[in-house]
Amino acid sequence: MSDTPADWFATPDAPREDEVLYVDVAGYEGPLDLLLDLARRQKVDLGKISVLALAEQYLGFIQTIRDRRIEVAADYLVMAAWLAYLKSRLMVPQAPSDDEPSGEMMAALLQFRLKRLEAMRKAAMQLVNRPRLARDVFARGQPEPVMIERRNLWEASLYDLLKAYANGRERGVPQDYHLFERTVWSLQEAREILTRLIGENMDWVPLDAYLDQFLSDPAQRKTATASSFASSLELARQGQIELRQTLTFGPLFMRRRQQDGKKPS
Amino acid sequence: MTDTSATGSEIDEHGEVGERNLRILEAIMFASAEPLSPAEIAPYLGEGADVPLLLERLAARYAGRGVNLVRRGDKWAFRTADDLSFLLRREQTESRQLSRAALETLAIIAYHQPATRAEVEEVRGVASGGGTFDVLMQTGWIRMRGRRRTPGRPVTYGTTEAFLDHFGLEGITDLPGLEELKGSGLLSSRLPPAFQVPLPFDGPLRDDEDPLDPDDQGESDPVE
Amino acid sequence: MTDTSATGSEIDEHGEVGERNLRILEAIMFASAEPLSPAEIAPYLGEGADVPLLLERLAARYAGRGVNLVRRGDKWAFRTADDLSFLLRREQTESRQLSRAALETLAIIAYHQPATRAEVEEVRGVASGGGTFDVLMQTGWIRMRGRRRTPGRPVTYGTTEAFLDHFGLEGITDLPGLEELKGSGLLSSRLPPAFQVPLPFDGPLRDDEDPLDPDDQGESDPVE
Repeated sequence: MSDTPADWFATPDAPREDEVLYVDVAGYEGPLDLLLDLARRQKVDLGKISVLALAEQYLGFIQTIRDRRIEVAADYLVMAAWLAYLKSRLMVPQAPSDDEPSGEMMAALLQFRLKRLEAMRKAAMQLVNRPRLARDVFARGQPEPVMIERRNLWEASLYDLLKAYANGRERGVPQDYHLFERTVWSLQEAREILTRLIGENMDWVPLDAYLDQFLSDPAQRKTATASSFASSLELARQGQIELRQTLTFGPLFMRRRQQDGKKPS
Repeated sequence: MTDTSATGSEIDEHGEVGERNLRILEAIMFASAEPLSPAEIAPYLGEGADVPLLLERLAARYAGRGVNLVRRGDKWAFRTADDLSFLLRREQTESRQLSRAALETLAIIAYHQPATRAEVEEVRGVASGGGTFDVLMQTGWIRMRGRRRTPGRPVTYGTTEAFLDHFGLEGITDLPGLEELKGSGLLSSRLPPAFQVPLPFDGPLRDDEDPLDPDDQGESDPVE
Repeated sequence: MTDTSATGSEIDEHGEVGERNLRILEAIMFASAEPLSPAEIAPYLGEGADVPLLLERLAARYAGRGVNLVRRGDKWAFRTADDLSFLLRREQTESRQLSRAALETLAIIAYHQPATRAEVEEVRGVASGGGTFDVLMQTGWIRMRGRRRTPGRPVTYGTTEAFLDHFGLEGITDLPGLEELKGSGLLSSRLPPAFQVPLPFDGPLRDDEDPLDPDDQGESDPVE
């Protein structure tokens, strides 16, 4: 679908590529249009045309085109087949046992369709020649449209406002104390610190000694101990270090686990 | 106003209230470029106003003037007088010519409505390119009405108020040559002699039409 | 026509020719998209037509009607009668809720004004979509005050009289302070000691604010 007016109120189009083959019937809008044109050449009222003669003219026309080896659209061939049949029905008297529509009925049908198409063409012409809006007849050139003043009535109470303020500010509070938050050692951090401190040390050293520098800070004491302890269990499980505790609540010793082929010193 | 209207609108419409309503009606109809229905006008007038009667009275006042109040289907609009077209004619709009196929299709839909695409093609004896219907939908002159209750449920087409407005028709029964066509049985889709000759119909859905599917609606709005 | 015009336009304008010209004039004035001057009208009328006189006569006919032919400078046009212009205006009010983000932004602007967008975002801890400020400008509750005298010269926002009106505040300092917010339970009582609620200020530009640039003015008008 095209939006350009140039397309929809078209001046005659250049023939499309696929229509070029049908050049001899390209001027017609289908077989009925062609038949109507042929019928008009009989120069009599459509009710009085010789349908037989018309059928012969049509068949002759199509034959000429085909003789020139020009392809004809299927529509035209279907009509040709039907007209050939009509012709045979008109020329051969109908047998009483014959259930097929008679040649006269078929001819009447064709005449009806031609008359109807012509009537619609005439109607279309009468329609477009009527006094048309914006061509012959005009609406108010400066309409005064109803101005709808759309006003948004915003609803918000003072309570809503204060609640929103309080919520917003409270949500911001933890960010003011981020230093406090930083003092939490994540397991990952603790593990990295511990691995670095133990290094390749194969001697038993208490955890508290390793963490000495951190434990002096009361803000870090708990988190450093708890996270390091948890990380030491994980490192022991992975076989990277060994743990030893000789009595309940006694100091927790740890050392790097000796690797295969390496003797502990 | 409610008090006076209690005395009967017949009297009112010719009295002072009626005169005021006529002024308001005149202003509203003048202000709008598009035809308006009585239902659209009613809110502007006093309660209980007889809008159709007021429209008739206003139309009578403007009869014979340079501007007429005309009926377009269920709606009304001020339009310049037909007979002045020779003075006012604007030629540049002539270039907006519909193709022959589109024009023929429009006429067939107008005279045979409600009509399906297949019915239009049957009359024309040729398959319509989809483009023809699209073009006509874009003009806003035809609309999808519903779906025919037959196998395949084809969409039925009819004309719009914009069609009536554009071609200056009071209603679909105003179509040129309609009586003659009806008399000759050419509006029938059947073989003659057909006993019942259908007339074009742009009213509500008929017995053999279903409403459009919700999906159809997007396509169905004529482009204004 | 040339013959009759020779007998004097004075007579003509009231006779049959005058009546015909009045119809044409009426149609032209109706259909024109713009007010027309006598010189623009003249070519449509019979030779020797007294256009100003015809305009006066047409205007007289429409005086007191729903539509009047009015003069604007040396041009003429149909216009809805002044006393009926109310017909063409309709107000439609729609109640709408502010989004949570908009409400919060508004509240922060109210308390922290004059505040830049960046400052609001810092307090909220969330970047505000541009839409939030647009909506608030539409409410007419916030305005652009000036520009902060810092790099980038960001716009400072504050609240308006309409804001005070809507929320029933006599002045911006009527907004409850920290203790009142705590007392009403809106703010938690276990907030760090450093937590402060600023004293809002909606007075004239401060020392660190410049007036808006002339270019800002277009945007700064809140939509009423």
